[in-house]
Amino acid sequence: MKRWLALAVLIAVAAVLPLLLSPTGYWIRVLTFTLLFAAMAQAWNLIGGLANQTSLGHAAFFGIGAYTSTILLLKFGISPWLGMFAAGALGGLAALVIAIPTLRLQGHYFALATLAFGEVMRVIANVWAPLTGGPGGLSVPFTPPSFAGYSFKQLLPHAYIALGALIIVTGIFEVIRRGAMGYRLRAIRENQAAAEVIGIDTTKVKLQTAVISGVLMAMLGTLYAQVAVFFDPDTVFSAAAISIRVALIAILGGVGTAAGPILGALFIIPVEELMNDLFSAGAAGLSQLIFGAILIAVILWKPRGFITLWDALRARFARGETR
Amino acid sequence: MSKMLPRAGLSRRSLLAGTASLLASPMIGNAARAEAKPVNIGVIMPLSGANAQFGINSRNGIELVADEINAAGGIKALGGAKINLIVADSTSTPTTAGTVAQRLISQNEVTGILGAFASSLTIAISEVTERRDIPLLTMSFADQITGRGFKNIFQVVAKASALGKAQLDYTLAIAQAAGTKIDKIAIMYEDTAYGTAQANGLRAAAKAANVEVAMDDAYPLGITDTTPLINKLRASGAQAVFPVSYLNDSLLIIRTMRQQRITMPAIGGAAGYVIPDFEKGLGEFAEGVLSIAPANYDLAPDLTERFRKRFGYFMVHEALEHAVALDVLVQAIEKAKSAKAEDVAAALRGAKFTGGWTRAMTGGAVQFDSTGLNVLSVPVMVQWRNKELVTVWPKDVAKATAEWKS
Amino acid sequence: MSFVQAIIDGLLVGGVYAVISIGLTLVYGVMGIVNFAQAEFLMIGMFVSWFAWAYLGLDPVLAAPLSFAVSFAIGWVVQGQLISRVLKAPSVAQIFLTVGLLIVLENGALLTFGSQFRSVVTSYQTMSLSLGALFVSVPYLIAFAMSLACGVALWWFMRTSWFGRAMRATAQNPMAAQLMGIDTALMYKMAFALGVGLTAFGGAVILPYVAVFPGVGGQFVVLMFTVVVLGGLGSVAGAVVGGLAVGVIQALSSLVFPIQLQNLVLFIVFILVLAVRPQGLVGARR
Amino acid sequence: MNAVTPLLEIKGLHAGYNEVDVLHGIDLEIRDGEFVCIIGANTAGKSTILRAISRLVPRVSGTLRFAGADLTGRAAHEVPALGIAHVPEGRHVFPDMSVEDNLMLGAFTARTAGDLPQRMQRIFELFPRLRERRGQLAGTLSGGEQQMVAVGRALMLQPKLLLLDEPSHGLAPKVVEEMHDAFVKIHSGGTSILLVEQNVGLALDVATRGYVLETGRITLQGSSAELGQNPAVRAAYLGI
Amino acid sequence: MTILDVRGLSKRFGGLQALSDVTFTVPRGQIVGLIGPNGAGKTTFFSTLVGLIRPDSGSIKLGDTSLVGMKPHKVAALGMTKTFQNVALFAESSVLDNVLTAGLLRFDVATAREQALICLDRVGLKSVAHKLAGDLSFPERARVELARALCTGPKVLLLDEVMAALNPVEMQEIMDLIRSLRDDGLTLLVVEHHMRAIMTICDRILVLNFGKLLADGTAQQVANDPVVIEAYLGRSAEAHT
Repeated sequence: MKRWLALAVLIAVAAVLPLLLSPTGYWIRVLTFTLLFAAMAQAWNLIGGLANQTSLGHAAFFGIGAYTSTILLLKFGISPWLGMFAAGALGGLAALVIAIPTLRLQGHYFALATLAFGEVMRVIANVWAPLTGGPGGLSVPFTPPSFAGYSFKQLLPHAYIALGALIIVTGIFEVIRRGAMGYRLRAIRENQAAAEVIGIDTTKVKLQTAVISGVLMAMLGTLYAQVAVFFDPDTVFSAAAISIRVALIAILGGVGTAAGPILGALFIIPVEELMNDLFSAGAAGLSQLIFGAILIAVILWKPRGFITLWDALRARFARGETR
Repeated sequence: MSKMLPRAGLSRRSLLAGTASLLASPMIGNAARAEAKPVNIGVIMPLSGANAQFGINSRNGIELVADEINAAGGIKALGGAKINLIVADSTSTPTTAGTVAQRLISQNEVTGILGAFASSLTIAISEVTERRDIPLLTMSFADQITGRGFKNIFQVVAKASALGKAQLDYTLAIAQAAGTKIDKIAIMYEDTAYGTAQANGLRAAAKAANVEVAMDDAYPLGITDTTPLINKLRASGAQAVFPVSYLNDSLLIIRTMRQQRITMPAIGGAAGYVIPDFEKGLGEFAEGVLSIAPANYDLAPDLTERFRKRFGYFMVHEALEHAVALDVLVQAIEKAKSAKAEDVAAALRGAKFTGGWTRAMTGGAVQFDSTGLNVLSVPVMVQWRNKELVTVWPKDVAKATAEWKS
Repeated sequence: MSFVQAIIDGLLVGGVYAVISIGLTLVYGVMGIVNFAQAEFLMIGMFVSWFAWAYLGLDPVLAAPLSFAVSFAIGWVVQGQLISRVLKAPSVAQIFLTVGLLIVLENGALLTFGSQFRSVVTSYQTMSLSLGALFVSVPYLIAFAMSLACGVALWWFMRTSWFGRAMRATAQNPMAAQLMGIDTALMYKMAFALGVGLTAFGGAVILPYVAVFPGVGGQFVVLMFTVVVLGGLGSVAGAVVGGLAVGVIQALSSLVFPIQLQNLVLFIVFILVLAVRPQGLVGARR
Repeated sequence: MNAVTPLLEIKGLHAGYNEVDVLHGIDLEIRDGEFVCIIGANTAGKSTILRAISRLVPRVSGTLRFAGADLTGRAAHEVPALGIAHVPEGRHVFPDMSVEDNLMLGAFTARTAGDLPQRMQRIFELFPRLRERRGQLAGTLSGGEQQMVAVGRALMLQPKLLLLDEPSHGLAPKVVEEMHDAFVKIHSGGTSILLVEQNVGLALDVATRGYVLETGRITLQGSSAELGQNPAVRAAYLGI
Repeated sequence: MTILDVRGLSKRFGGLQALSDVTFTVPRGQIVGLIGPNGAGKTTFFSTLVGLIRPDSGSIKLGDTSLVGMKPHKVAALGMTKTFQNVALFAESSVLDNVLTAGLLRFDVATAREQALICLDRVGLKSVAHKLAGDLSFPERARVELARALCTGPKVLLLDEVMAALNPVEMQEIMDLIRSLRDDGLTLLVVEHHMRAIMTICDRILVLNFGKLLADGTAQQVANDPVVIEAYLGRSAEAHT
């Protein structure tokens, strides 16, 4: 319950914060990306946390989402609001296609097969130039600002859309986690054979989760495209910048919990920015080096994520109460 | 390393300043200061990741010019204001490049931005600078950069398609001068924005010149074995090959060609073929290799030798072009007599700049058309001669006659 | 003819893929950790070899043992100070520790060595043997032979020495290995150091034809994972089979498809193999 | 009998894995040449005693001495060199190695001894089935054969003390009997044995002395005959 | 009335014939014991029945439905499930959640929770419903496993060594429970090493050896079968019977 209270406070802060930041400025951009990455990590958390399948290929769905809505906008003038649903449909389809051969893989094999799938999508986007613009990338056209057209002059609406997305994805995550599906996923995670003999269709449950995760990730790809405005295959299908980073955020925060991805994003994205700001002018590589060192330190310190910090605090607090 | 600390210090201070202004509203911005308030100029380059080398070269070129101007008394129209470079790492992710641009604009109130070598990074930055009316000067040569109707972007070199076209046309001319007629060529290029755009130019030029393209293959970036490419090249029967690639692939391609005893001329597409490491890697086998280049240091040795003196290697073209970009930006500030971004952008549009570093460009000056493209810039053909790059074409700027061995 | 040429080329490259990937599979096999930073040791090996060439005049092939030794020492420290602390942590924490290590090593190299590409000039860099219409590149052949020698040496070591036997025992059952009097912590250090050392060795032998720069690992990392997973994680024989298979698939695919699609073909084969044989071609238990 | 210094001396042993103690002050000793068993219910902590001796338990306190040497300060891999061989519950053979390699590894700390082939011959005499299967991968053997490998592997050390943890678990009654016959032979060859066994009837059959362990405490001890006659033991463990 | 009908069931793993032409039928409401030396194929047999392992040949019928090729969750939905020899609980979930999850086969979450509590009550573990399954003692865990299987609402229940590691008192409790389940109409197949327990509760005993069905009969018949004694029971059987 207290965790929910904290979440509510967090959301309230996030709701007010954008208003305090300069609407055309830097920090609101950082905030928007933080919220977006939190939502992406939350979408990943469905398959990575609840089903315990560490996907390292979520950029595939993300990129499909970014490309789908942008291509629809460029070629047919379809508003990204609608394009987002087309993106979700294609993302879900892609998740289904990749899930069929990979879902029976265990652990590292699954992780590496999905990593390869992300790369496959990147190569396809690179090669299929007539549709995707190839390696040159796509620019989202600068249309007159309108809500229906999903075009804004300032970043403020984007920040709120990202916040809304985070709340929705987190809500979906919680509903699944607490419902029958959540029970089934936990059962599969802890003992697949036992789950099967007590009547859980493990393939179906994992497939459903993978598809939901893929749909959400693709829809978030649309939102990202609208904020970033320009992207190329290397950006949205990037293993390092999307797939691995999204997993990292969820894991650093605390995998399988609703608050984990949010904590992770609130840490990773601003720290990356801060490192770049403070050190990148100094010596090439220094900021990244420090970021990597911080990453190592955090993992050595809290291998199960920041959420354990919260749990420890709460435990101490609870003990204090009973005394 | 000795330079690292003060610069990092500056940046940290600027962060604090930015945060302070964030909290205390923009009131502080125009507070009366000494006349010589420094002019902030953003430099966004890939300082880490795959393109780091080129980002660092570019930064070196920019720093050279900035230090020279500051040493010569700063910007005169602004009472000798010093140039204050705000250098930031774009990494190799366009979104990060955009965020960095946003930061420099919001927190450092930059007058203009220079960057960011790779076209994808430059495009991402331009999406930010365009919306905030900040001039962005670049040497990235993707066609899209000035092809989108943006008002605040300025491309100091010819476009990639023009580069590709020149790569072919100059070659035909050089061969013809040597008495060879070329009617069958091979194109191989890395499948990046740079590679594909330049290959498009090559292809179009070949079609226009009625030259058969016997091989036309893209290959994945970061390829570690070019044998399949060279096998295919050997089978193609081409008279000359046009590889468009970065250094590692360039070395692989040339070495594998030599292993298979293929002697046809290779005419590189800039990038990997026009940096000192190309010669260092190949030694004697680099001798005589031709390449197209957007500019070359031997056109203004008096200027570019300062770079060699300070950094120990010849002034590579990205350093040179970024140096020119800074010089042009400063000239525009002088002209506008203002460090306000809008004023400077207005002074850049459609204007012609001469003197200073612009002499190092073909055409001896820089003039932007309405799209922001430098219309005076013409690519040059360079050839490796005794560890140096020598301009061999077009004839009016050539420092030596091209050697052609077919 | 081009088919035979492609097979030859594929095998030559594949042999090198095998040796750089054996290290990855060894680390996984002994301690169950997928080391995302493995390819960075390839980079370290290449740098060591480059400096040996530039300042000592050593041919990269002769400098390979030096690359091995330096990486071995770094690996020893990394295992003892970092990896050993997460051996019991969730596997995702292990993965991301090595991701952190990757970032640190790559950017550490950027800070220390700078960003430029460095390449060696060897007397044989443009030499080749010709067999009729077939060409066999000398640098590739040397790299292949060195890799082969290294692989055989490792195999011999693992099969016949007490140390190798102890290491295999640790891989199969660390608790029982301790009961035999085997210092498993030492074996872990040894395996990690040996694993990254081998990869560095592979880096040195390819230096005559691949230039080194801080990001060079990135060009090999996905390839190494493909090799290892295709062969079967943890299986040394699998890495050899996987390496050769990847080399040959790449070479053959370029006969049929555009070279641009080389990796696409490779990854699709990879995913299909996993779909049919989830344990890889030479499946290890686990 | 020289009873002054026992071969193994345990006093006030506490041990546990997480925050909870499994053992709450165990006193136990084995004199040279004895065959001692520990019996008790499954969760009483019997295995933990053996694992504490072999230093596999993360947290121990109390006295733990073997042939005059203090065990508590040592790492697990240093224990075999002192002459203690441990056959763990569940056998834990090295599945991807041949029977021969498994046996050789048993003598890892004695690898410089020149008589390893002779030692192996002795194992083959004890378990002739292993001679037939010497080249086979241990993981492909039946449960009983794997148990033979596990015991044979431990004997390769020529230990002073052999720790046997539930050697009958999961084996068919007939194989269990063969196994226990082998233990009697090993013991008569001069090796001291500490046996942990759930099959109380068989344990008291082969051992000369026994301890009864209940929830981490020794509640009874005595000769096997005494324990076998004890009404509490008979009711609780023999089902009589 | 026959509820389970198995004919000619065979399964080979590489060089090992795990099951070889196993044929038998079970009428509704019987407790059938399954014994045999380790490696005889008992666990493989159970796994094959519930669909975890696909047989090479043979037929399995539950009532009138053929099960071969069916996934375990379908088999469970049709009314046959098993427990695991080494206890395969969801260790990081509560005891209640373990059992509740099984109830989801037939009910929504709320109803499944009620059902789970009933099942836990039946095995006498209602008091530990909110403990983590992984924190229980081994005998308790075996009972949770039993409750979980019960909560799927089975017609046929396969118990794989649920009495391992129990003391005689605990064993008696489980035996009573098994009998009461049989009295409720359940059919049970029981793999067990404890001869005494098997002989006491089973209406009938099957003996497996190297994948073959060696004997099929009452406790008395099996115990006196010389083939069985030779292959499996050995001296101790003589001593105990």
